[in-house]
Formats: sequence, structure tokens, C-alpha cells
Amino acid sequence: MELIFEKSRPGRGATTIPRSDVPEVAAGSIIDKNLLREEVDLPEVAEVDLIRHYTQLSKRNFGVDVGFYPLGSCTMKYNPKINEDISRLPGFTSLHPYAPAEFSQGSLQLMYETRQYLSEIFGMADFALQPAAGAHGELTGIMVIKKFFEKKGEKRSQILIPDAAHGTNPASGALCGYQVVTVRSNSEGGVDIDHLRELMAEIVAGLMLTNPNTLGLFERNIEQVAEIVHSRGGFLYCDGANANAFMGKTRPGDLGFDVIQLNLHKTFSTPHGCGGPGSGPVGVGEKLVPHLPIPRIVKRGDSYDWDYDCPDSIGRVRAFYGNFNVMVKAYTYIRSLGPDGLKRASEIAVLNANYVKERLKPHYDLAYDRVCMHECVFSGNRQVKESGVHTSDIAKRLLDYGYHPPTIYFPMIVPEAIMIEPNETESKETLDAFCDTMIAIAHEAKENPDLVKSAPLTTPVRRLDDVKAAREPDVCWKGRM
Amino acid sequence: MELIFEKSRPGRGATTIPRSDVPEVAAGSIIDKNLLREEVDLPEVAEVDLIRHYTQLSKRNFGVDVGFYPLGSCTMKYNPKINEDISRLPGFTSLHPYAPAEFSQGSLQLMYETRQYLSEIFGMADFALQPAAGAHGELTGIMVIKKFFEKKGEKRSQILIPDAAHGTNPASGALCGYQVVTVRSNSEGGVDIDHLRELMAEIVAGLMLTNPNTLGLFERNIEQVAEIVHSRGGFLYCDGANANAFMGKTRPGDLGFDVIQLNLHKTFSTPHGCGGPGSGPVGVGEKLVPHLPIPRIVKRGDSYDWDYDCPDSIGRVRAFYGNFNVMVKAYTYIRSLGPDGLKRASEIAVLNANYVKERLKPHYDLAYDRVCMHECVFSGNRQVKESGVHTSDIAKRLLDYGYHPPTIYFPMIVPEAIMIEPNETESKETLDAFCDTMIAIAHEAKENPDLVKSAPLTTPVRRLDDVKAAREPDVCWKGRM
Amino acid sequence: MDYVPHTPEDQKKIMETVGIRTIDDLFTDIPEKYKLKNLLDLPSALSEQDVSALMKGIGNRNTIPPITLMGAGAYYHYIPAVVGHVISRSEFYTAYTPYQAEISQGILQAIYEYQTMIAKLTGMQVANASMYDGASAMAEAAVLAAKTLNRTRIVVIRSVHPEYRQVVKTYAWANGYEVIETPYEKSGRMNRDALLEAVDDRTAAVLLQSPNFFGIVEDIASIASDVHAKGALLVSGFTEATSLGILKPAGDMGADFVVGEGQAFGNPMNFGGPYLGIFAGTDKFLRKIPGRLAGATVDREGKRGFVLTLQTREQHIRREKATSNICSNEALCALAAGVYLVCLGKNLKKLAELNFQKAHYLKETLSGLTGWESVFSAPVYNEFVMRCPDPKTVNQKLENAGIIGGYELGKDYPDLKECLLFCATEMMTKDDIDRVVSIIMGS
Amino acid sequence: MDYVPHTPEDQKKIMETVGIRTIDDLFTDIPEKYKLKNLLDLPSALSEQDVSALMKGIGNRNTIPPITLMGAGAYYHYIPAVVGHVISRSEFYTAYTPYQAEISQGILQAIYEYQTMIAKLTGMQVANASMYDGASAMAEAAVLAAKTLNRTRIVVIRSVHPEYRQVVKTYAWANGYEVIETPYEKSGRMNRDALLEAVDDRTAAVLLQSPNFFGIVEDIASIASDVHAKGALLVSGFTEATSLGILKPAGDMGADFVVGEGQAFGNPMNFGGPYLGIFAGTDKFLRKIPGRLAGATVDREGKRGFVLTLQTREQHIRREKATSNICSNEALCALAAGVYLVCLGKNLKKLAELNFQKAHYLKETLSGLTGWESVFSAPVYNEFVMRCPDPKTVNQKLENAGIIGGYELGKDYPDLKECLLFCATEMMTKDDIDRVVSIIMGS
Ligand SMILES: Cc1ncc(COP(=O)(O)O)c(C=O)c1O
Ligand SMILES: Cc1ncc(COP(=O)(O)O)c(C=O)c1O
Repeated sequence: MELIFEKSRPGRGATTIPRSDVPEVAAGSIIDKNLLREEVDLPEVAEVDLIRHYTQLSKRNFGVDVGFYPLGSCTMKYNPKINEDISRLPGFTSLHPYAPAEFSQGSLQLMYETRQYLSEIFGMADFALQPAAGAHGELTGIMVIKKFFEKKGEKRSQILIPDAAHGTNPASGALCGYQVVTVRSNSEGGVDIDHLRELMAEIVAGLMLTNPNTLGLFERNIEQVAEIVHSRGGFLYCDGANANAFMGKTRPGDLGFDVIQLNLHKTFSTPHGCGGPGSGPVGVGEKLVPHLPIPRIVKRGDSYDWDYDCPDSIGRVRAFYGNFNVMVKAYTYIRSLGPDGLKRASEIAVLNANYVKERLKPHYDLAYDRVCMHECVFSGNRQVKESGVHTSDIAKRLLDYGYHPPTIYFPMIVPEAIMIEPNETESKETLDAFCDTMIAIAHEAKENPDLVKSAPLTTPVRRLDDVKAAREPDVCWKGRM
Repeated sequence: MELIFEKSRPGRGATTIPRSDVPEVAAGSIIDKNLLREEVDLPEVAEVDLIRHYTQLSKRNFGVDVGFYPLGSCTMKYNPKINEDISRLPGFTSLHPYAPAEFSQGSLQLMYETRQYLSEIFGMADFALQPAAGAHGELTGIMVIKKFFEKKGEKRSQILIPDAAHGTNPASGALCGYQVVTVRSNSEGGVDIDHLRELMAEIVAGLMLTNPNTLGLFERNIEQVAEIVHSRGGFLYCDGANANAFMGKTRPGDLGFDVIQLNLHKTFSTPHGCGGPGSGPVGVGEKLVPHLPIPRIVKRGDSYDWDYDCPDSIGRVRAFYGNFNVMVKAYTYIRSLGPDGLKRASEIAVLNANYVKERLKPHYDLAYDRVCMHECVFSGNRQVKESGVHTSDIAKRLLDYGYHPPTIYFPMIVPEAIMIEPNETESKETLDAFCDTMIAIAHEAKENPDLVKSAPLTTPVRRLDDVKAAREPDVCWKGRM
Repeated sequence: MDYVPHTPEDQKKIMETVGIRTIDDLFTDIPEKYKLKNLLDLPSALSEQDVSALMKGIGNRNTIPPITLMGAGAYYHYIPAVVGHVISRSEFYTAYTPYQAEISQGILQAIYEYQTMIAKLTGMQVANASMYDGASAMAEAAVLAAKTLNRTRIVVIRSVHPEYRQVVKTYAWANGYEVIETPYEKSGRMNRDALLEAVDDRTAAVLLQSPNFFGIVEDIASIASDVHAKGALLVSGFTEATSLGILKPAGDMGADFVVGEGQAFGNPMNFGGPYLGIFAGTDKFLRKIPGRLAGATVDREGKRGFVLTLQTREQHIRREKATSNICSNEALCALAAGVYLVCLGKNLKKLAELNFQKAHYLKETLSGLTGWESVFSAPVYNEFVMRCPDPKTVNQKLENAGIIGGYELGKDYPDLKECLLFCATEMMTKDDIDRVVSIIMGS
Repeated sequence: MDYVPHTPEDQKKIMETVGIRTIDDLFTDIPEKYKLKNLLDLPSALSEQDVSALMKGIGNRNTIPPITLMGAGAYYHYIPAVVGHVISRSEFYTAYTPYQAEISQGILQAIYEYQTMIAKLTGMQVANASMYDGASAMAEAAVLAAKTLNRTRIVVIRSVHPEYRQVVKTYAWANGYEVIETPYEKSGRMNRDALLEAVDDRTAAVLLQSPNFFGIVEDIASIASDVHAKGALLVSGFTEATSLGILKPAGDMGADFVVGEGQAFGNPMNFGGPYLGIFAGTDKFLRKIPGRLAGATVDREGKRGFVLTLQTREQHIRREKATSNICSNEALCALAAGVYLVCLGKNLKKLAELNFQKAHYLKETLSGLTGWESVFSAPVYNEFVMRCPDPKTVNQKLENAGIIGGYELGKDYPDLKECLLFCATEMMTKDDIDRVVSIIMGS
């Protein structure tokens, strides 16, 4: 499909700028000419061209509204439309972040109560809403821990992270100046307790644990893990990206976690917008509260205000207060479901994952054969051995059947990983149709491997050349309009 | 694709009804049981199923935003997005039609000024906005004429309509109790003046003329036509569906038309919504104003009010005041374009039609070889003779190339008619690409007629069986959920 | 802001191909003296930003009330978010009537589903793709009856919406038919004897509404057989579409046509339009019913698909012999109604019950006010008539509080001066009702 | 309203297949004593209608001002209608990061086009698919510089947005880097000498903004070569994205990175987020730049297509060795920005000129008030600093009129007590300005 630049024609336009109702001053008469630009080299298209361009692009994109999206670790549950409508109310979209508190009581109340709800759901003392995404929340959470030790005058230089962890965990640890030490997983997919005990020394700030972990498994030895980490004065950090597994069933705070980051765009059903905006609130236990980012919202009587006076805070991780408009959707979601709805969401998310696991078990190698939580992880090993069909081929073949594939090749400790997260919003028919398709592909792999390897056949483009993209990078169009 | 009924499962739902905050009274305790129903037999689906169902359906639909839509006589110009946004403002959507005038000054002003603008653009004394579509406007216009003669105590039983007219014209005439008499077209596509003179007697209420007519041709002898009709005391009615041809160039009122209906959903760019809502305002000359539908909006000082006291009115043709929300879009459009914009719209609409006409002339039989207005009409005769490829085949083949076909087999006086209305909002590249495709299809018809006859090949369904649909009508699903 | 993409060069090239030197060379067919020499006298063009500001200003000249006691043919209901999202899909709202079925399966199937749901709700075998509104739908049903039966008389009960009766009269007048109105009885229901008396062998159709304009549920079955016995057709309308959620379908009670306003199904009040006319009938009229019909068929490979069907009924084929002249209808409103019905599903009954309860609580509360009394004894759905001291002042008080009051029946029913028609839907809370009462009581 | 479609039968069947009797059989891995016995203490579930009413109520607790004099990092601009229509396409907003390129060509191409336009506007060869916001983008640029150069010192001018400096400090602190702030001179521009003095062989990056926090246009070229001479990198930010419409691209003046807040490009103020961080750099850093990059390639049939590329830079491959930990970014905001830039096209310059003119008219007008004076002499874009008697009272007066006043600089700049930072965009009319003046003058 043509680029918008290739559709550009000199003299066209999709808008007109209002005439000025104030005296015209030429910029050049005030700003030195050599600080001004000639003209902007942007495309010139009519409104109809613009709309058709992006309408056509949208037709070449796949979202949850289009079909089943079992992308593991991403919790692609259905995004209720009412949340969209509410988030588009001018009362929420049109307010300047520096509006006086008198003007922003609605927004402040919403953020304040969101903090309270999240604290209750996850059993933490308080939450900070500033981080813009999960990884941003991880960074903030680790910074909070770092600040704690700094205040205590303790030097701790290492952070422990299981080998199964998501890439953002080690990256976040490193971005906080910590040396990342990897903890092995044990035979049943949990933390290798002995290895943890061995590694957990006084120079270790803490353990970043994803629970349920990236294998979709709940850490059975969580009490031991917490005990070990805490006994050496470390903090137990929870990557809450998988929080959809346990709402209303258990609470990280109760389990011994000192810090947790959430992904509102996963657990709380805010749409992911092709990769953002997200929102990554950070929850902490009592003794870490003083270190959360500034500003904090305080409630005085019935009214809310900002508090910038937090001397022990890590400071800021971004400007303003966070992705407010995403919080609006999460808040609406929490109020819609209520405590029983959130519980049922987690219960059915787990039930659906186990259903898919049971149905596919005979046809694909199950990485760990035990009850899973909200997602299940298979390996494509059998297919590779039998017919040289790789997980990537299976994923591409799913495209021909109208599905978004599961997450693949993650977690890295599972070879040829296929990570399936069905979510609670999908019906039995949808799950069955997907499982039938996965089984059909398993047969195709046996009987007609080349078909699977040549997939996709029905998409607007065939399989794309990633190597060329990386070898001869072209990230900005160089042509002339 | 499955019907929504086939996706229904007992016990599912896409919404919940609020709990009642008033005392519960069972309907059965007040309304006789035999007037109450058991339960409603409607589908039960989850919100995600609903959204995916209609999202998938939308992907099987073609609109102006998807591509070029040269559907003759329908003026499928681009619908500016600002008009949509404005029409969705709560201030316009959320008001009850019986709101007191004090509450509805904005709506009343908008309707009042719309009347004024339309009167200026078309040179009429006044407009009524009540009709819901073009045909509804025709009906209203003819009723106004009928009422005039009734008041004068004149009996007129016939209405004259050219053979080229749109089907709604004779149907509207008949629905007003008039005997429809057909006027022949002459060799150059205009009204056969002699035939008109012969038919235009004292028992004729008037002539319903489409100008430019359905051949896209302007009635050259309009003065004579008006003279003949008026000299016998008849009224000259203008079907204004083709008004996009002459805004700012000439005015029906000046040309001698006594009545005109418009299609706001064509000329004034309000989207057609798969077949409606439309809006069909009726404009009339001085002496017909008293007969327009009630109520009328009156302006007193700066404020507006309703006037129900119109003794000579035909009464009502629908409840309330018309398709108000459509008027909001038309009003926004008029204010955006202004007088020069409207003029340019018509000029370029005509220019584009003549461009397509010139480019396709060598390849298809042009019905009438003269300057056309906003649309041009070809005949598929040559293709039928050469290779048995019919206009319907050419239309279906266009689907494979991603175009909405022109209007076909209308007007009926042109065999195998192909009626192309490109509109002013389309770029030269779009017109060229379409013409190239039409030419390519003309060649395909010669070289590979079976290919063209087997089209479409790329649509979600192949060519559909209209005969079966009519022979074994199935307009309501009979299955069980 | 015009929306013409042509650059000067484009225009030059195009004009060359067309072979003209000036644009006006294209308008030579217009008699010279009728060519406009000056620009039209209209406000000058505005940028999108300016037009947006202008229109918001006009919108703000309207007052959107927190509470509405007005029904009378247009109803304030909650519209589920999904409705707006679906009808905002541009593949739907920027399309024309689905003449090219192969690229219009989306709307054709959606309309087929809508027709099916309307048929189920009305107890009919056939429903069309929509008419302009409830009133014109009733008028067209009357005309259709007259044309098919070759009769000239329409009998309509006075408890039918006054504007609907006006529309019926206008259509009847244009066709030279006579319209006879028959009274309602003290209970507010139709006067059965007067009605049947009015029905004779010239009578094409009897028109009624249930709920009628007073919100009263009529016993349709009680007249059906007698009407049919006279060879006339029974056209049963309704004021409030959500009532179909609890009321027995008119089709099950002998109606030949069911017509009504579908706005309550997912369409905003829009100051009166666009709305959609619901039109359903028995199998007998399948080939006579006006308007578009989506029908199922198969493609060349035997795959199910949908088309506009039975078009020989319609104006573009039948021309002056068509029973109706309708061409464009209210497709997008029908789509919205379809989405609404799918979203509500069986909950439509619960919703109707909630409306019933709110209205009855409001009715009781108002009946408790001194000098107020319920006028009619017959059962109602979500509207009812109250007699009260000085209705105008009552409405004025409410208006001063930014609330829309009841419908003043005096202007249409001399016998109902001092009477207001009130409506309560699921949107009205107990607090609203208390507030209304305190405003009415306050001086 | 939960959004679980399962009927009791569905659930039964599924549980049978899974082989459990109760749902809790699935949660046995949770230590018994940590299983929640009671429901969470949260407000109970609401129907869509009720939640909609609740949320509208909360929204109405906010006051949306008719006039905003506040900029300071978030800007009130007109957003063309097309932007909302495009980002409301559910194929876009309900998708995840485009890991599966073949069914994500829509967003991948749109982002590729966005990257291209950002590169053109900033005068850079590379731009990424967005960062969280302008502040974190600047911080990541600083960290990237330090990591690549193996240096530990960040020099930032005090005329950079105070919150941006805070973010830079937080990121620097976490990595053990030192941040040095250098002053601005009387004119409001950077103090060149002080700056260059602060730059030594430990210095990784110099951070500045143009326009800076005071709205002042900096002469970037005047320091570029000296900064480079010391082996440091020049990170040039901006406060207001629309200024790119008239200002010479920092890339053309020697910047190594251009970072800034892209909100002004078609994103509403949203009470502070979501926004998008613009991040662009020279070719040199193509393989170091943080975040997503969409790149062009071909499919098996040689057809052009797009993928996420150079992923070896990123955390999911590099893990602790990645320069950044960013995963999700602000894709939908970047899409909005892209649509905005396509819509404005060359008119972006006209729009910037209009902003410039409105701001200068406001500046002139306010300078005319007794006791008011413009603080800095250097040229500005659409923001400027005024010293006036009792800024708090000025803002209070405006607030009482429902207007958001200027930014009180005293809290960040002790030397700028009595000073307010004002902003005017194309949204401010002459009438607004007159109104503001009369309110300020009024007692
Ligand atoms: C387990 C886990 N942790 C962290 C993240 C990072 O979240 P985000 O993309 O919102 O930064 C992800 C996202 O995929 C994840 O799956
Ligand atoms: C020439 C002409 N007249 C009248 C009409 C009827 O207009 P509507 O469909 O709005 O009733 C049409 C619509 O196609 C038309 O083309």
C-alpha cells in the first residue's frame, strides 16, 4: 500500500488555519532568521485521502474487536465500550494538568479512589499512579527500594531475577544501577529455593518475582521465598503483569510482597492501542510509602489537593501525574465489576487457561504438567522434531485461520515456547474453535509441513523478512514528496 | 458468516438492567395477563460477541471512507468528519422535540437559518424541513401543489413526468392521487417540447422535472418549458436530487421552478448511512408558502418559536419536525464552505464528470454526446454486442478492483445504462485510476468476457442469486435460538 | 474549508483534457440571464476550528434538562455504549443503500437480523428495513390497506397520537380517502361499539395504538375478529417501542399490520429525528409491503448471502404503480435499533418492567398531591394522564428548574384541559421524582 | 456487569473437561492461609447505565475553563476531527504491540510514517515509535549518552522544564550519575559560558530546551561545536511541539538527540496523560536508540511491508544489557500525532505563526498593564514570562472567573517570584484576551 508521502501533492491540504484576529507580526521580525526554518516538509493530502489512507491501514490491523487474541502475558481481554465513552468525556480529556485543585476535584477524586481500590485489591499500603507502563512501574518500584537502602545508609548492589522473568525485569534492575543476578527455576517451574538461598546475601536489594510467573504457574513456595528474601533484609518485588490470575483470590501484600507494579492495560482492561498508552501503578508496603514519586494526592474533608512535600520521595519518573485517561477506564472497569466481578474475572481467566491446556495437551508438549493459572505454556519441540515445523510457523499459520497467535519464544527457558492466555471474556465456543484450529495445525504440521512453513497465505503481505529489515535498516522514508 | 441468532446462547447477555429504586409492582398485577407476553425471543450474546459480530459485518461493507463511490444520482461525495462530531454533541442529540422553546433556541435557530440559506441558494421564497428524504419531499411538494388548486377550487387530475425521471417521481405523483402522464425525451436528452405542449392541458397540475436531468444534462429549453407549464396554470416542480450541479451558478427559483425538493444527504454531504437517514427539504415560491407543512418556525426579535397556526397548510407528513440531526450536518457543511466553497463544489463536480466522460468516451458508448453536468451516462450496448458482457458484469468486475460501481440500468431510457457521478471531492489520481480500470475492463470484456461475467471473484460472497431471493422469499430468520 | 482536492495544476490538466478554457464553458446550457453573476448571499467560509466553535455555541443555546417528564412519542432511554460504536463504523454510515450486494453484506445481514427481531417482537412474519418514522409508517399502512382492498375509508381512534392522526389525514386527503375518528371511553381505552359502528364495507383499515397516546394498553383482540368480519384490516400501532418487551405482540391478537416509532430502541431523541418507522405485517402482504426488504439467498458457490429483494414492489421498478414512493429509509437508525435489541436481548423485558415500575411510582406519587388525580382507569405502561390544578403553571415551575414537564393535552383534546401526560423511563430515579414533587409543591 | 460470557452449562462442561469439581480446585497452589475468605472491600458492581451516571457525575466535578493561559508543558490546541475518527478505529485501539507483522501492517506503516515526519521536523535521520512522555524521553537520552560514552555527568540548563529536570535527576541518581545545572542569563537564554565551563571530560550530555520553559528560542548552534569538542552529546528538547512548525530543526544546528513532548500534536490535555515522548537522533545512534522502531522490509514475494526492527537493542532480547527497559510505549498517541501532522501538513507552519501572533499580542497587552513588565528580552514562541504585582491574586481573580491563569514560577525559581508564565495558542481569541485584561484590572 502507498505511503501517505507517495499520495502527497503540492498545494493540497486537509485543513485550513483560522484567520488571525490579532495584529500580524512576522516571526522573522522578532526571532533571528537563522533560528527559523524555511518550510515544513510534511505531506499534502485532502481530508478524503487522509481518511481513506488510515481506514485502509486499519483494515490491515488486527485487534481484540476483530477476533480472539490469546497473546500470553498481555491479558488481551475484551475492552468494554462504556470505558471508552467515559474516557472521552470532555470533563476528563480537556483539563490542563496544572488546573487549580478547585477545577480538578473530579480527576483528583478518581485518582485518589483508584489508589484506594488498588491498595485493597492487592493488599498494599498505598499506590503511586505516575508510571506510564509496566516497565516504567518496575523502574519506579526498584527505585523506591534503592531509595530505602540509601536512606538507611545500606549499600546493596545486586538484584535477583529468575531466569523465566520478562526482559523488562533485568533491564529495569540494570537501569537502577543494580547488578542483575539470575535465579534458576526448579523442575516444576518455580523458583529453585536452594539457589535462591545461596544467592540471597546482604548485598542483595531484593528479588523480582513474577507471580504467577511467566509460565503461568503460581509460586507454591512463596512463603519460603518471602522468608528467605526478608531474612536477609531484602525486598520481595512482584511483577504484577499477571495479576489477572488472582484478583479476589489472594493478595500479594498478604503473600509477603513489598512492592508490586500493575499493568492497567492488561488486568484492568484498558485497550492497549497498538502498544500504548498503558499505565503501571506501583503499590508498596507501609515502610516504602515515603519513597513513592511526587506529587501525592491528599484528601482534606471532602476535597482533594496535591502534596509536593515528600522529602524522602525518589522524585519524579515523568512529568505530571501519569496516564490519567487510562486510569479513567480502569476506574470505570473496577466500578462496573465490583468485588464479585473482579473475583469471577480471575476465576474464569484461570479456568479458561486450564481448559485450553487440557484440550491441547495431547497435541503439543506441555512445558509443565500442573494446574496453571491464567495462561498455559506449551513447547513446539515435538513439531520441530517430527516435521521441522517451528513455533513461528504455527503462529503464522494461525493468521490464516483468523486468530492472533499466542506469545511465542517466551519465556526463554521453554524451547519453542507457545504461551496461551485466553482470558475470561472469551466464550466456550471461541475457546473450542481455537483449540480445534491448533489441533488441525498440529495435524497439518505432520501431513503437510510445507503448507505450515509457507504460512501466512491470506494476509495482506506474506511472511516478512526481519533479517533484511535489521541488516539494511529503513526506519524513515528517504524519498521526496 | 453466522447470524447473530446462531451465536446466541441461553443465559448470556451484553448488558445488565439497573436495580429498581422504586417499589416493585408486577406488571401482571395491573395489566390483564392476556395482554402480557411470556418472554422476548431475542438473541443472547456477550458484549464481545456483539462487537465482533458487527465489526466483522462492517468489514463486509463498502463506504465512501473505504474508496471511490461514483454511484450516479446519489452524490456520494466525501462526508467531512467535523460534521459528524458536531452532530454528536449532546446539545443536539439529547433534546426532546417537545422541549419548551426556551430550551431549544439553538435547534430552532439552526433550522430557521437552514431554511434561509437553502432559500438563498435555490432562489425560493421559503423551505420546509419536515420531509425525511427526497421521495418524502417530492410527496410533500406535490401535496402543496394539490392543496393550492384545492383552495382555488380547481380540479386538476394529471401530473406530467418525463420518461427519464427517477421512479420516485411517478410514485409520488400517484401517491397524491394524480394520474401520471409521461413526457418523452428528445434526441438530445431534453424534454420533447412539442410533446410537452401537446400534453400540458388545464387538467394538468404541473410538470415534475429533474434538472439537470437523470442523464446529467441541463434542460436547455428550460425557459420554454416553464413558459408552457405556467401558461396553462400549472406548476413547474424540480426534483433537486441533482442540485450538486449548479450551486452558486444558477437558481431553480430564477429558472421558473415553483417547487423543489432537495436531498441533503446528497448535495449537502450528510452521510447516507446505508440508505438513510436522509432529509428532503421542500422549497416553494411565494404563492405556495401558505401550504407548507406545519409547524413553521418564526423569529421574534432574537428568539425563535413554533407557529402551529397555518390554516392553509397541507398538515403534516411525519411527526415532529424532520430529521433534525441531519440538518445539523448540512448546516455545518454550508457554514464551512460558504458561498465560494459551494460554487466551487458544483464547478468541480461538473468538471470531474466531464473529465470522466471524455476519458471513457472512446471505450463505452456515450448516451448523449454533449457537455454534461455533475454526472455522465454511458451505455453498455457496445460490450453487449461485441462480447455479450452486460453492464451488470462490468459493475461486478469493478468490485474486484476495489471500486463501488456506478449506478446501472438507470435511467431506463438508456439501454444498459452506466451512470457515473464522480463528485468534486475526488482527486485527479482517483479519477484517472478509475478511468484506467474502466478501460481495462472494456478490454477484458473483449479479450476475456468469461472473466468479466464470472466477477466478482474477490468479494466475501460471489455473485448472489436475486431470482431465488424473490422466488423463495426469506426476509426473517425462521430458525430457533 | 471546501473539500476539493484539486491543485491548480490538476485543474489545468483536467480542463485541457475536457477541452475547455474556463469553467464556465461547462455551464453554457444555462440561459445567460439566469447565470448568477454574484456570489450567493451566505456567511463566508469558515475553518474547521471556527466552524467547530460556532456550532458548539449554537448547541449551547439548547438546554439539556436533567429530568424529562415528557414522552408523547419520543422517549428518553439509556443507550448502551456499543450502539454508538457500531454505527460509527464508517463502512456503515458512509455507505449508500446496498444496491451492490456483494460489497454490502454487512448492512444487508444486519438489516435481515433487524427485520427478524422486529417480526419476533411484533408477532408478525414480515418486517421491512424501516420507514421514515412511526407516523408515516401508520399512514402508509392505511394507504396500503385502501389500495389493496380498493376501499376509501380509514377509521382511527382518537387515542392515537395527535400528530400521527394528522399525518394519516394528510396522506388520506392526498389519495382522496375519508378519515373517521372514533372516541375513547372513560377508562381511556377505545370505545369498542363506536369503533365497530364506524367500520363499514367502505372501511379499509382501523388504526389504533397500544399503548395509546395516553399510555394505555388496549385489548386489541377484542375487536380483531369484528374488524375482519367487515373485511377491513387492523393496523395496530404503539407509542413506545420498549413496551414490546412486556406486552403481548399485536400480531398474536389479530393485527394485520404493526407499525410504530422505533426511536426508543437505541436512538437519541435528536429533537425529533432521525427516527425509524417500524413496519411489520402478516405473510399475506409480503409482496405488497412498502420499503426495502433484505432477503437471504445464495451465491454462485451456494454460500449464504443477502440481497435487497422483492424490488418489483418498489418505485424504481413499479413507478406509478408502486404502493409507496419510499426510496431511502432510515437504515442507520434501524442498524442502531438492531444493535440495541441484540444488546438488550431478553433483558428487554426487564427494562420494560423497570419502565413500568418507575411510571407507576411517579403516578402514585403525583396522585397523592392535593388536587391531582389520575384521569383514566385503564392500565398503562410508562405514560399516564393526570388532571391537576393549572397545568401551565406546573410546567412553568418545572421549566424554571430546567426540567421538561408533561404534555399539555388541552391543545389536542378539549375534553382534557387541565390534563398533563407524563412519562417515566428507566432514566428517572426516585430522587428525581421527589425533586419533581417538591418543585411542583413549591410556590 | 462482569464481561464473562459463560453460562452455567458452559462452566459445568469446561470444569468437567478440566477435571475439577469446584473453581477453588484451581487455586490449591495458593497457601491456604493467604486465600481470601471474604469479598474484597470495594463498592459493589454497577450496571452500565449506573456506572455511566456515576462517571458523568465525577467528570462534572471538574471545571473546564473557557480560557486557559497555562502552557508550561501541556498545550491547549484545536484537534481536527479526523484525529479522533482514526484513533477510534477499533482495529487500532484494541490491538497490542505489533509483534505479528503480517496482521499489523496498519499500525506498522502508520508508525513508520510518524517516525519519518518526526525525523523531518527535528532534522534527524532516526526517530522512534515514541517514549512515555517528553520528560522521560529527555532522561533516557541522558542515560543513553552516559552509557554509550561511559561518562557520568549530565549538564542541564535551569531553563529546562522543572519537572523534566526532576525526572532527569531521578534517572541519573538511579544510575549513579551526577547532574549539574547551569544558569540562564538575563535575557532568558542559556548562559553560554557557564554552560561550557560545566562541560568537562566526564560530561556525557548537555540538556536544553528550545523553546525553553520560559518560551524562549535558544541559539543551539552557538554551543554545539564546543559541546562536541568536549566529547559530549547535545540533547536538544522543546516544550511545545507546534514550535517545530517555524523553528529551525535542532538537528540542523548540531543536536545529537532531539527529545520533547508531542502532546500538542493532536492529543488532548487529559489532565497530564497519556502523552507521547518524541525521541529522534542522528544515524550514529540507530542501533542504540531506545524503544520500538518500525522499519521497512519486503515479504516473500518482494512486496513492501513493515516490521518492528533492530529489536536486539531491546530488553526482551538484551535484557540487563539493553540501554532502556521500555516495552509498551504510547503508540496510539503517536498515531494521533501522525494523523495530526498529515492533516496539518505544510499548514503546521501557518499554525505556528498564528500561535506566535496570539502570544505576542497577549504579551503586548499585558505589558501595557500598570506594574506589569516582560521579564526576558530574548525572543519567544507562544509562551512568555511577566512580572506583575501579586501573581497569586491575579490567578485567583482569573480562577474566580473560571479561567486558568499563568504558571507561578516562584515555586521553582526563587529569582522569579512575582513572575507568571503565560501561554497563548490558536484557541485564544482577541475577545478572550480583552476579557482576561478586564478581569485582571477589575477588583
Ligand atoms: C511479565 C511482564 N512484565 C512486564 C511487562 C512490561 O509491561 P509494559 O509493556 O506495560 O511496560 C510485560 C509486558 O509484556 C510483561 O508481560
Ligand atoms: C433523481 C432522484 N430523485 C429522487 C430520489 C429519491 O431520494 P431519496 O432516496 O432520498 O428518497 C433519488 C434517490 O436516489 C434520485 O436519484
